[in-house]
Amino acid sequence: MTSVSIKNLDLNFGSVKVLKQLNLEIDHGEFLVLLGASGCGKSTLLNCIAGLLEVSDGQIHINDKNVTWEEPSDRGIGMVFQSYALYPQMTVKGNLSFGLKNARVPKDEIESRVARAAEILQIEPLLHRKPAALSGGQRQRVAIGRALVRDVDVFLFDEPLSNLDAKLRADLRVEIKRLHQKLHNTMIYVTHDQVEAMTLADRIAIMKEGLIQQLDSPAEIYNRPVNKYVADFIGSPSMNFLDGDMSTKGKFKTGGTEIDLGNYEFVDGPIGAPVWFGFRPEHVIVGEAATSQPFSTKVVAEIVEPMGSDTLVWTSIENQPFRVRVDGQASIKTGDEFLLGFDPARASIFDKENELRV
Amino acid sequence: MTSVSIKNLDLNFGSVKVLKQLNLEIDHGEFLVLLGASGCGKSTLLNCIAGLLEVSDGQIHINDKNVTWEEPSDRGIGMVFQSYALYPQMTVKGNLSFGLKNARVPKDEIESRVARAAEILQIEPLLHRKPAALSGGQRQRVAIGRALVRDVDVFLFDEPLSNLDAKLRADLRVEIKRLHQKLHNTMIYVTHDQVEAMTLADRIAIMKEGLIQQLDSPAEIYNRPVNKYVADFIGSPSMNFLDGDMSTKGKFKTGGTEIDLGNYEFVDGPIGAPVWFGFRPEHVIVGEAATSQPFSTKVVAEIVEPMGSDTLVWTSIENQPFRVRVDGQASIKTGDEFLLGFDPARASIFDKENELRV
Amino acid sequence: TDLEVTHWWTSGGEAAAVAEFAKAFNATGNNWVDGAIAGGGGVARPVIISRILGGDPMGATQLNHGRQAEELVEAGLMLDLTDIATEGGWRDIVNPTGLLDSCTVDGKIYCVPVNIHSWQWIWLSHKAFADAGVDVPSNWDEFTASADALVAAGKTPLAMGQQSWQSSGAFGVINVAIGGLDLWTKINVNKDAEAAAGPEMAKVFEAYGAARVLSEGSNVQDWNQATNMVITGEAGGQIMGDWAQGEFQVAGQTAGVDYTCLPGLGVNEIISTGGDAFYFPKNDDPEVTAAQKELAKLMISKPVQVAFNLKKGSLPVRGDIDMSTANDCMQKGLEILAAGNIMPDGNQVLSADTSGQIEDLMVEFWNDTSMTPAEAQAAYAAIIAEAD
Amino acid sequence: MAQSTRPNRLFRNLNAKIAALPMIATALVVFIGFTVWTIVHSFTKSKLLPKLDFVGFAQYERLWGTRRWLVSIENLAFYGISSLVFSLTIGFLLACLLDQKIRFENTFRTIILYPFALSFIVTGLVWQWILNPEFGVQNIVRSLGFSEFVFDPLYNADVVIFGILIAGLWQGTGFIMVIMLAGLRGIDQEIWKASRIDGIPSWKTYIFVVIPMMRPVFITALVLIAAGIVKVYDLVVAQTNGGPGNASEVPAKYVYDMMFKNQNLGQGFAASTVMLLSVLVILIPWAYLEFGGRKGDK
Amino acid sequence: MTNSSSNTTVEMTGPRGAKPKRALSPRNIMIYGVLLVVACYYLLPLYVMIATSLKGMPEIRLGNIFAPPVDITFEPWVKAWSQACTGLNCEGLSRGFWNSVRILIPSVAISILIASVNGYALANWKFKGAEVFFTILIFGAFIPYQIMIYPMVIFLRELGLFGKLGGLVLVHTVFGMPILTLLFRNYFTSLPEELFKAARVDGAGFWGIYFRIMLPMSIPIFVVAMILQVTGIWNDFLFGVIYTKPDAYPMTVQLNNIVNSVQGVKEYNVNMAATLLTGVVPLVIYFASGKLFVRGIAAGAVKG
Ligand SMILES: Nc1ncnc2c1ncn2[C@@H]1O[C@H](COP(=O)(O)OP(=O)(O)OP(=O)(O)O)[C@@H](O)[C@H]1O
Ligand SMILES: Nc1ncnc2c1ncn2[C@@H]1O[C@H](COP(=O)(O)OP(=O)(O)OP(=O)(O)O)[C@@H](O)[C@H]1O
Ligand SMILES: [Mg+2]
Ligand SMILES: [Mg+2]
Repeated sequence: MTSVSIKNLDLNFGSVKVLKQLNLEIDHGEFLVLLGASGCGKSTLLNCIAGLLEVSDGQIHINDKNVTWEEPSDRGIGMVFQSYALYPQMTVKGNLSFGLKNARVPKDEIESRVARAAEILQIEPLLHRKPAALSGGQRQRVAIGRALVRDVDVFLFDEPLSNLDAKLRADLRVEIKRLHQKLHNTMIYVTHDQVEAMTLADRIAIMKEGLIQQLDSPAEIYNRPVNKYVADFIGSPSMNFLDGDMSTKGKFKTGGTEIDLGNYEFVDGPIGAPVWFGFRPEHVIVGEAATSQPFSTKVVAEIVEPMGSDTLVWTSIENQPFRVRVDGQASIKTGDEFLLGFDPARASIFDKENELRV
Repeated sequence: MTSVSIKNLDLNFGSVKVLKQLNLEIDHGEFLVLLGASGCGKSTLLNCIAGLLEVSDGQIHINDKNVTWEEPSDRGIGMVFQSYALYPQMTVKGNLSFGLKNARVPKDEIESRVARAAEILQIEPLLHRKPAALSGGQRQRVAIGRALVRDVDVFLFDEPLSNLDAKLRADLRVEIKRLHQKLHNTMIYVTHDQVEAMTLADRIAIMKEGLIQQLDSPAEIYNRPVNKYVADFIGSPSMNFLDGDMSTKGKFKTGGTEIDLGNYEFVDGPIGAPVWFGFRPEHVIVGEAATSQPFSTKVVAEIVEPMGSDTLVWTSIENQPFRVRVDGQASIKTGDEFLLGFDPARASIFDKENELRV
Repeated sequence: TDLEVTHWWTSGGEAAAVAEFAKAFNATGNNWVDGAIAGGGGVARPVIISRILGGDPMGATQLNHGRQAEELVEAGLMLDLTDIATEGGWRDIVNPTGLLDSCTVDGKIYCVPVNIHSWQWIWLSHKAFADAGVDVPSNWDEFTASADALVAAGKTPLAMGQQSWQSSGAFGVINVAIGGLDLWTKINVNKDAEAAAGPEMAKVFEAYGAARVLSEGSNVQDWNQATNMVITGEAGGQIMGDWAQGEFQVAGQTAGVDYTCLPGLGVNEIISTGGDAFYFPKNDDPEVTAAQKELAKLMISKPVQVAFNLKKGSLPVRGDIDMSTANDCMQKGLEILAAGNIMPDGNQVLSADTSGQIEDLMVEFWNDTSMTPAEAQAAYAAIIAEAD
Repeated sequence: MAQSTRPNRLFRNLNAKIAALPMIATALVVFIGFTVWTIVHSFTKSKLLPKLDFVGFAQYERLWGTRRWLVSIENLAFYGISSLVFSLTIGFLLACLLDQKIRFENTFRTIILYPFALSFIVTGLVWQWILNPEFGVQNIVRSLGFSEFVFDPLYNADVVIFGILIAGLWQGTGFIMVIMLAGLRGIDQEIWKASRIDGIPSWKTYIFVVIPMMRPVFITALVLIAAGIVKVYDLVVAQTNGGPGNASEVPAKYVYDMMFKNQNLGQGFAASTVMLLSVLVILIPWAYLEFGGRKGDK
Repeated sequence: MTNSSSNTTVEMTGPRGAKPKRALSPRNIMIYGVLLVVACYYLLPLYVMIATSLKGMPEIRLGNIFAPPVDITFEPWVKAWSQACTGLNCEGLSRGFWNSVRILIPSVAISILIASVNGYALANWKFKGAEVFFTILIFGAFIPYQIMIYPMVIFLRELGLFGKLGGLVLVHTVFGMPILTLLFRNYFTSLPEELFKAARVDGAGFWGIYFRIMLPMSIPIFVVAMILQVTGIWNDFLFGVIYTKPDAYPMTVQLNNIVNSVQGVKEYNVNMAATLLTGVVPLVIYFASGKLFVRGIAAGAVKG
């Protein structure tokens, strides 16, 4: 039994096709994050699920009920917006209870639900303030509360944290995670912040131009991206790509360098074609320890970017830029020559033609 | 000989004091980053240096010349803005040469300077386009070029990258670094992105409410923050703080836990007062290796946030939240009990009263 | 020389009359630049005055003679015409002499009276009365008596435009006709508020109130539209000054055949000697001044007086000319004038301010049927008490 | 330390100051100077020409003892309040209608806005014509068989002000509607989404959420209407010229007539000073709300 | 396998795609119904003007004003344009039209130029006291003109501009200044301040920035200001009648003269033709610029 199921969804704005035959199944209690570049259709998809946009074709089922033509308020969903969208002239309590009053929920019931939500979100002291008198984080909590009081099964979040500063974002992220652990309802969460996606999601759907590129657990997406787009999109600093080919079976060759792909897990076995060899900067090992890796080479540090906890070293392999993340305490300086090594098993290799993982 | 020197600078907007008796000396060829929370006065300081704001009191010297009352164009500075601030109706070339034309530089001279800047920034093919037809990164480069052609000694950057997406930001950051290495002129760079600050700066000035909190090299600021504000501000995830006291000389005590501060480098020797014990999540060591650390203890993972390259584990010591950054491949799961350890020498301890480093 | 002349004579008959001035002036080799301002004196006067004050005066301008220009003269903004007046012997030819007095300030003459207009007329439509099957009345009482028949025939007994000066003018006419000249003089010249509040005046207000009832259904704005109602037989009659004559003439109607005019409402045959006068604002240009004087002389000259007044329907300002071509009504007027049954015009005795206040009161009374004659009288007396 | 001297304050931004001279002159000479001049002369008994022989508050006493002035004030109050209420409601309702993602929005908006391009003179004339009982609406309805039908607002002292109101609204609501529409478009779309998810019918959203959010827009509209109302003159002149009787007189016309027709400048100045006071009564609270309330916000 | 489930076939029963909509839903009927009624109300006067102006007087006297013209005649138009009389002048509106044009062009140009420079100085070169003057100016926008008519007469006399074109231009510039300055100030304030700063760093001065940077970026607001001024000045009656003389009367004054110069009966058809002729310039401007104006108003008038 699925919580939300989207079948062959099409959405056009006039002649612009924003979503194209999109299918998606979300389980009960799952935390799904929609991740993708700006304009790829994340908000559009969310609005379709909420019923705020009329789909062009396809169906949407929530709790196994076809809700394609239902009103948003009848779909059993709650939604939290990027701009909070609180009703500015009402107190926090008014904001929380407005929808319930409108649905003619009895008064005591409203009171108790608001009280419960306020408790969960720890906004009891704020109930009689107006939104203007709240901080960003508090507003965000009220916005969540508004979804909470409606006792819905599915929560939709559209970049709920992107208006907040970094520190608050990190705190609220953890709160949302806690909330999910407490409530166990389905959450669909749109963001373009990778850290949010990685830390919150049970599964991540990476979207590009209205299509889902990969739908998988964060670890899988990080470790085994299905195509170059996903590989490049996920991870910061982003993955290094070396341009070369695999004409020699089981070996990657770029310029004069050859990397043995002995223990690389091919999807369908090795192919003999030009490929991208992708490797994450943080999986590279430097210094003496590098020698023990299946592959190692000597390089020159071109730029060293100390970032406190880590240091990013820009170097190059066969004249192709290659970044390496090393410990913040490492003592590599610009111009230094040093040894780097890695295990090709942790690489991601993509066919140069269709950019799919091989 | 200093490049820019600011003496007892005051700046008020009406009754609001934004900068308060600020002093700052910047050496020739130095790359200084101003870092601080939003609204702390970074842009204001930059505008004062540029002459775009009239100072309320104090002096500004550039190249040992008192320029406090000079026009912006006579100060020998170039400025790059967050929104690029390109003249939309002029071509790239027009943008680059506008300032020179105003200064009545001869035509050939303009041509050659524009050509040189365009070459350095690799925007030759764009010279006849208008800004609207450029991508964000290209616009940023033109904005830098506008400062470049003016052949000035001091470059001022006001959050030049914050309108760009993460990937482009990383690329341009490196380019700015390269540019500085090539030109060797003084750069004052405002940002509130820590990574930018850490990677670019020779020295960082951390500002708070119009005052400079600490002015030091990135490593120093990261490792030896002078007060709790700086410690908390720098580093992501931010530093853990344990609330306790040092009534027993040389020992930090919180709840039932005691940490021996044997090799901690005190500023003025240990004090016997309530303190904050600060420790960076990324300096904590977990698993077997923890036992070899001067301090170790057993904790339970409360929340695990996998972020791909790393994983952040939320736990607590004596009921105070404590975050630990571990490797992305680490297998700690929510609820797991695990061993953590660290070297108190890498801690930062702050007096609870004045929040200064002890 | 170009001479711009402002005036507010824009209706058919008026424009034809002005054309006579222009023709005569152009014939002297000068050029009459017409500056007509539509909408009546109320609209035109502010424009005229602000131009004189603004230092960009016209060459000559119409103003009702009387007190309207007093202050302008006192401020030295008007050309002194005494020399040509003496030369032309105006004092001897102008009849009645009161007209020239109105142009005189401190013994100097500042304006040329061009015509005499009298308010004291009622114009009756033969067609309307024929339609109603009653005889054309010969005085105010008969007129009111025949009102019912007119109403029954779907006519409006008394046509009245909505502009305040019309109702106020009608009041003056009824005042003299019902209350007599003595009462009028007491109130308007001597500003006797007691008389204004007295029982004799109450009768006048009663009559005025009765006239109000007769005008129900008259929904026009301008006086000449009201006149037109009489011309077409839609209305029985109209109380209006002799300038209405021009409209009948333009419409090709003949006095005594198509319409009848009764001076003094047929009760008290007297006419007021108000009228129009031309003033000549001071000017630096001697050529212009010469032209101004030329025009002044021209305006009072015999042929121009005849031509102008015949078109305008007004009486000439000099008694020494032959007006035998004038029609019935005008002849009546000339006779009364010759007999000396004259009175000054309201504009000559009341300040613009007081006239304005009376106009406001009268037009309000006329349109607000809830205001009783007694109330109106009380307000009237209050204005007279304050008058200067 | 080389201390360069601080330049004279007056000459800093000299160009800007020179460029602002027309504004400074206008503000000082016209808006302050003229107003003060007028107020001073309102205490004199100036007739045709301004003279400085003071009579204290005599002009004001007469003013408030004059029926025509009282009627003018009454008319202005009635016209003002009605046109405020109707402009705001009609403007808002029309804006809401146009906000419903309808087809031909541009056409409808243009139709509603175009009268704003016409002068009050034109507006007054055309409505005078339409409301003319002999040819206009009354005639039409009568010719349909209702021979007793009466609709002659311009000739009935009791309702003439409605006749003017109809014309005034016709001319001005379009503009208010455009402002309202801009205000509606300025409302965060997510508010609408939130209320749809809460299941709130749109009329309720308009009343409880949108209108309170549009407060600044309403205030702007209110001030614009109010400023226009105080100045209303041309419309009355063209449509009724104050008639029938004095039934549709307005203060601006009183001022004008007093100054030029009655040649009693002092009286006119006193009346205009009262008008100015009434404007201030409207403006100062607005200025306070608009600027005083949230200082430094902009 | 780009799309993780593109090749799954899904069974689909029940509602799918967009919810079917009836074009004639009660809601639509109501909305469009109301709008049509409203549109009729707003269009009616225009229709009446046009219809009446095309009728002959007999037809007007007999028919009703809403009836379409049977015998279309352009006589009234011709008359209104070139024959209608005021006093001895029988040139119709044509003279007023050219006067209006002559008044319009310098007034619009000068008032906009001055107001835009003011707005620019206020927005970008804040100096001490500027706000005070600006506040006075804005208050001035609400002062009834009547208060200022008389002193203005004296003022113009002292300047020697009374009755001259220059005087009228001055009057329009002065009285248009508050609202235009506000408009420009708001617009210039909304432009990124950094552009201005960049230009200063580049060494451009007050006028340099105005002409080289601001002006080219402000075409939209100039258009809006122009529309406002053209219609405002074109429609002006009060200043036109007081501060000019008959041979320089603008069209509105001429219109008033024609309409009020009743000769016998009111010639409604001529009046309507004259009215339309007078309204045609602003109307054309509105219809042509429609959206732009609305957008400009939104930018200038509605903030927050
Ligand atoms: N109302 C609309 N009319 C036309 N096109 C639209 C509309 N709304 C969105 N689009 C287009 O649809 C595409 C997807 O928009 P959407 O808002 O879903 O992107 P997103 O992934 O949420 O981006 P972001 O991360 O910036 O919020 C975009 O290209 C956008 O331009
Ligand atoms: N023109 C102004 N008038 C009044 N206060 C101002 C003005 N400009 C800035 N401030 C105030 O001065 C303080 C410092 O502003 P500043 O722009 O320098 O901050 P900042 O450090 O650059 O912030 P950010 O990171 O958001 O750019 C803020 O509190 C701001 O509100
Ligand atoms: Mg989005
Ligand atoms: Mg800033």
